[in-house]
Amino acid sequence: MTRAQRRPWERDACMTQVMTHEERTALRDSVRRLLADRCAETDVRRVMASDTGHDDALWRELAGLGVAGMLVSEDNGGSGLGPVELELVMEEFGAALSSAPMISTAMAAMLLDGARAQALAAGELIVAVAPLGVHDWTGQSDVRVAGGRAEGVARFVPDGQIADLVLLAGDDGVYAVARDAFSATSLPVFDRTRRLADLHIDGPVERICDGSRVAGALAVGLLALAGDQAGGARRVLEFTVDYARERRQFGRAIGSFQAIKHMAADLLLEAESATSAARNAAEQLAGDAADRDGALALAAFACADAYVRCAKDGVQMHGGIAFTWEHPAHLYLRRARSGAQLFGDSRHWRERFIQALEAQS
Amino acid sequence: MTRAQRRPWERDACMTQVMTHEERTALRDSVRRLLADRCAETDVRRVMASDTGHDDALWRELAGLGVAGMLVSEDNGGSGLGPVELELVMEEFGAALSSAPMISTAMAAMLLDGARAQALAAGELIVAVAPLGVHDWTGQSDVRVAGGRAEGVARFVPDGQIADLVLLAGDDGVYAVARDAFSATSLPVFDRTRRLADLHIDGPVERICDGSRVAGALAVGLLALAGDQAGGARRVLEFTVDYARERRQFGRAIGSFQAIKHMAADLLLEAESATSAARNAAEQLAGDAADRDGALALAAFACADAYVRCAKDGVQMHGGIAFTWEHPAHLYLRRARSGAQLFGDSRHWRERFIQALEAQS
Amino acid sequence: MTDEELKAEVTAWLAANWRGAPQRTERFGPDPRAEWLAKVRDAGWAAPRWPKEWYGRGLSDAQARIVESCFAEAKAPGTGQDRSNLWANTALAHATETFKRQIVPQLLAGEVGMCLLYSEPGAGSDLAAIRTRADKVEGGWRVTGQKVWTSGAHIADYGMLIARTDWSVPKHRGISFFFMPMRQKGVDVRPLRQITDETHFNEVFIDDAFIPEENLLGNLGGGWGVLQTALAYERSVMGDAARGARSGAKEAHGDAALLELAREAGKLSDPLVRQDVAQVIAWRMLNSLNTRRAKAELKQGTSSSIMSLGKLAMSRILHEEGRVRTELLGPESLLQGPDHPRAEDANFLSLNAYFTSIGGGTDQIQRNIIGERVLDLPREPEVDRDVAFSAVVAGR
Amino acid sequence: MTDEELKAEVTAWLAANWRGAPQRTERFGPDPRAEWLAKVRDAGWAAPRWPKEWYGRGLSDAQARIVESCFAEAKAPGTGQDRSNLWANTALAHATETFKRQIVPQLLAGEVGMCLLYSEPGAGSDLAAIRTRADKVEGGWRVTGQKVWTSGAHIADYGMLIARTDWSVPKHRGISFFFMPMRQKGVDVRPLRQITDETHFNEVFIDDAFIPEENLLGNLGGGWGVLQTALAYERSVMGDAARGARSGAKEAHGDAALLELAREAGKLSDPLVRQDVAQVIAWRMLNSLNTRRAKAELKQGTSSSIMSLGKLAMSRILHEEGRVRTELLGPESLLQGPDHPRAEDANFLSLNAYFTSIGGGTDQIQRNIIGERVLDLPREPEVDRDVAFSAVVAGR
Repeated sequence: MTRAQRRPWERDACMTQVMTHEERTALRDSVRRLLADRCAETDVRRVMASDTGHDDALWRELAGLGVAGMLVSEDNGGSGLGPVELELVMEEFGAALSSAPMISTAMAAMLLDGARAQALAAGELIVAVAPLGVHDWTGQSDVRVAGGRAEGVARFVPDGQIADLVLLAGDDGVYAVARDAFSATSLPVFDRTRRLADLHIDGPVERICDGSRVAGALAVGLLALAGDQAGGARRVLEFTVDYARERRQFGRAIGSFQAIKHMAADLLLEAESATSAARNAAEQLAGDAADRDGALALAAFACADAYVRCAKDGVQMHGGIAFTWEHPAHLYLRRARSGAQLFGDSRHWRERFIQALEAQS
Repeated sequence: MTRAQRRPWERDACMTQVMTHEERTALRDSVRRLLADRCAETDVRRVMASDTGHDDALWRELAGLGVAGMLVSEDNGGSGLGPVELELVMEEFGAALSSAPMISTAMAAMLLDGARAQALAAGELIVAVAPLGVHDWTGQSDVRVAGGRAEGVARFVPDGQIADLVLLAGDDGVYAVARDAFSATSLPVFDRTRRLADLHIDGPVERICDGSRVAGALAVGLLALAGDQAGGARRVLEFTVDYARERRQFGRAIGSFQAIKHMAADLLLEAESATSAARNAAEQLAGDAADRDGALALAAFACADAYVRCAKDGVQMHGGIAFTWEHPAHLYLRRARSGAQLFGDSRHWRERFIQALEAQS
Repeated sequence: MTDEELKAEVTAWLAANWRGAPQRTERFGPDPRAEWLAKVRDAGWAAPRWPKEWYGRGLSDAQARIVESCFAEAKAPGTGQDRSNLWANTALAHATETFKRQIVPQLLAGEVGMCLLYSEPGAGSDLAAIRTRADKVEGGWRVTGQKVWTSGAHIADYGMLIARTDWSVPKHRGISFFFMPMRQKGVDVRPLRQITDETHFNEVFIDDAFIPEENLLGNLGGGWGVLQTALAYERSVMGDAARGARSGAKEAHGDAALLELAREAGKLSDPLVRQDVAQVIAWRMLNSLNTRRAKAELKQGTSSSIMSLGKLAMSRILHEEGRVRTELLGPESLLQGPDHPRAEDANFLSLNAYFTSIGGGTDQIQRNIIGERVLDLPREPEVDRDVAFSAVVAGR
Repeated sequence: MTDEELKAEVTAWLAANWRGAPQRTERFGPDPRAEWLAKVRDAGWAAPRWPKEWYGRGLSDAQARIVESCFAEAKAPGTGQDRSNLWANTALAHATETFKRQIVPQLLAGEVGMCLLYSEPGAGSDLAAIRTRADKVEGGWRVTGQKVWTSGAHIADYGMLIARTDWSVPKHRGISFFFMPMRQKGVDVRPLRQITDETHFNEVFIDDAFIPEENLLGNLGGGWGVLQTALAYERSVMGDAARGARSGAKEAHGDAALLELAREAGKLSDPLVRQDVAQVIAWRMLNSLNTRRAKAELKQGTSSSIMSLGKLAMSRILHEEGRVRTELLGPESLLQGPDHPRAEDANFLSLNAYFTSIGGGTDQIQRNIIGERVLDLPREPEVDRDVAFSAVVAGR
């Protein structure tokens, strides 16, 4: 996004007033309570087993808390919040393995206005975003837009299988594709908490804004993912440490053995660093800071790597019990692995990070 | 070296007869005893502090055991042995931090014949080898040979500071440079047990053989270095484990703590793998096997990496005592670090290794 | 009998009898080749090193190897069970006379399915902490408890069981070893779903099951010792059975496969990929070289510390290969299932690597063992070493 | 007094008195600025939070910070020692009245050199296992033992010493804390050469040295507690003083430096180098972000577990940066000395990284602390916890 381009949370007058620490904590707590109640492990497994991978009733309730419309301006029925609040909420989503279409929704909020933004904020309209051209992180999408029509396949689109509307986001503009102009092939994904679809597009499209907004939408998507990863990393470490405190072998809690204790200490460094990176990226994005690109890139790979390591070592620290399907550790490992590919892998983001450093030096 | 080119240990009739296991063990033991006696830590430090970094008396004695002439044919007054014996002896040199010019001598043995080979085997002639052109691992040498003269600088040449003769080893031929045609600048090296010199060459040279022998000489140099590293890695692990058995903190030997015990177990895997790699490379080289290049490349990076890791973690496992100059741990770390650069770093050799795999598949 | 005479006899016997047999596809459960195996047993070829009394021929190891090579040449199965049959070896060494007479011939002919009832939910790394109890009753024992990580329990006739028969002594000393009949009320076998979505293992719930008197192996309370010999057999039999990929050639994760995948993915010219692929392949090769050297050193009579490193090495190789395969596939690795075999392989490998890094002793336990038994580092203080197991349990 | 009045007074005092002073170049030893510092002390600015009785002015923290900012503006040293002077704080808190009267003014004026006599060859990670003994004699104590890793011992007048005064109780309970006079027969200071070839530290051999009665701090046998407060002061004063390179700007190992080295070495276009450089810089940034977040959370009153991670993080950063710098330089890294500053930096950093990963508690000890104090994992069984130290020594 160009520096001049103002984001929703800046456009709105009241948005210059940032939420207080207490308000943010209250928002986080209300999301946490709802997820504890409605997105417990059994719910996660139920949604994993479902066709759509989506819990619409819960999504409507989250919308009721203002979460779906978080980045939508209050004029359009949203909560008019910003990246800092988004990141905080995503930590909760990640910790709970929520499959709510929050990343897609946050990205869409950066691209939609008017009635569609309103429906988005109400949780009534599910919108998937397919980045094209230079933004296509999959390297495998081939949608061509010309003469008011689009044709081709957009690959690995999050929440594509439940989308009512698809936004094709390219450098030359953003195009809306209505439900009758695409068909979605739900992909057999390794991480069943994060559904992806190939979208076969063939039909008329509507140009809704120019391409200058796309980078901002992608930045928000990346930030949301980073928050999810930081939250997931901390949660998997938390229940692993809990287990290490309780589980006894050789007459002692296994957490009293240095092999386990030291792994836990190393993972704490990873999980806390990821959290710092994600929150810093949110602040930089909110503040439109000069090193925003670097901060986002840093969050992208630091959070992905930290989550994978915490989830991996978490399984190892549990031992046999975590090798069973019924134990939740592998759900986090699957989610960590899927997040580490989504929107580009860590190597890609390390490269982008050093590019940002070079640009500054 | 081309496949057809026979090495000394093949050229000689008696060489088809490989040393027995017992003979090899006896050779190793005699070298080990001599080094224990004459290359103890105090000797190492004395030689480190000396100008030349060379213990000529000890070198003559090693020559007396047949070590200097190991790869020189019996016709030329050598012991007519092969890579397997060289590697075994180098493990002892590495373990003892010997600064004897054995790598240079082994390389030179692959290039010299006649009276010079005889003097080499007797320990009377110290020969340094400077690889040029495609073989120049430093990327910084610029010696030009033309019209029976050579001019330029050969950089980072092992044992150059004590050399009586320098061999310029390029693809187009090997040239001998006599003492009056070069001057050596002894380099201020980080690892004082392995001296290097820049050789400023300006004078007549003598062509002694064509370039086809050079690869063989380099292979032998690489193998010798790998043996040195494997021996060093095992030795540093050995005295670290000894210390961990004796040193008590918190009322227990520190080796009873998993933090130390598990590091030691991991290092054992590294050190033993390095030993397997070096010995395998020796066998492949002796047997002129098809995957000789791959085996050498594997030994090059496996031994370098293992040694660095064992020496590094060895310091950590000792704690404060190894942060002192008077403790030998850092001497091994310095040696490990210098070996990891000599003849190309691990990244270079991993690349060569995968090239060898590609050539086979 | 000379070697030549022996060879002639085996060859003639095979020529007269071997007409092929059905393949064995399941590692556990009754053997479909039972008819043939019974014939091999009755002819004395099943366990040629054993005495005649026990279906053998009392042959030396060298001569037994001749028998084995004749069978191998004819591609006929069934011999060499004196080296390879875990169950029969354990029974012969430790079972009561009565039970041995009954079970050994059945085991040699593969007529009974077997399983291992060792690990428990509360006794994994610390196997001696088992709490399955066997209480003495008239004519035998009554058993109650729970076992996990059991392969083939659903098709087994007997399970080799460790259970606690004395709670008043330290943990290693109150354990006994049994052949427990599996087909009885009181033994409930449930499949255990792994993180790879496979079910190779079972949980076994034991509720007041009965074991006859004669099914005790070794002495009462001496089960830990019997277990050690059984585990040693198992290690030497199973070897390194770490599996790689699920689809296609399961053992094909050698050097070529990863290189080939990189080439297929169009990434073999990428310098980072080249380094990663080279390193994984290097570790595999180093592990093979270590194994080869260990065997050579054992032959030369020098003790070898290298043998114990294989499992730890393999653990790193598998985890790292999973990582590199994932990196090679990029977004494709997000998928699974039969339509995406490369992704299936990468994901399966990444998860199944824990089979090696956790199963049969975690990497952490393995490092303890290497540190203590190979490097002779002192053991940790053991808080439950000399304490009656009932007190350890109470202290939880 | 209002803030404005205070500010006016300090400013006026500085205007009247401050004419500059010699720079301090040595961290230890008598302070060349002593004359100025005595003036500051006598004016009551040295420790403005302290009571007037102790050279202070009894100011609130907020007002004391005003004094500090006035001094900072004038670039005048000497104030804020109630926060920064380890020695004076320790003495004020724990010394006897007699000794306090003598030493505190001297410490505030930097008139005496100080050093720390804590670690011993046999007591590193396990500091409470010290064996330096202090035996009661007429009028004081006689001390014998050996201390290591002492900075500035050769120019010190006193050492803060822990020594064992009671061998019949467990290790933590028999230790006492002293200000030991260094300039006496019986105290032999020898430089300790580090692996970096520097000599920042000393070994101190103590043979029947004398400590007067009044130099005991805290209670007899209560030295471990005094030590803990002294260590806490030290941590808050020293902050994270991990040094980077030797030549040139010592603290310049920020983000730009490594990137610049890669560019200088002509390797900034190498994709592997880019990944390595990016990762090291990322770890540095993450560590800064962690510290910033920890401070912010502490202000918000939520407890922060992040603070304790800095040393462990820095250890990895330094070791890894040493590796990457070495890789960037290639053969050049084989060299050292003033003619090869880049190699000198890479090699120094690689070795000096142990200053952080070993010094002040090894990474291993640090992980124990994080595991136990932050993650609340249970402690290991401690074999020497409740044993008289003499018995621990005998049990070696």
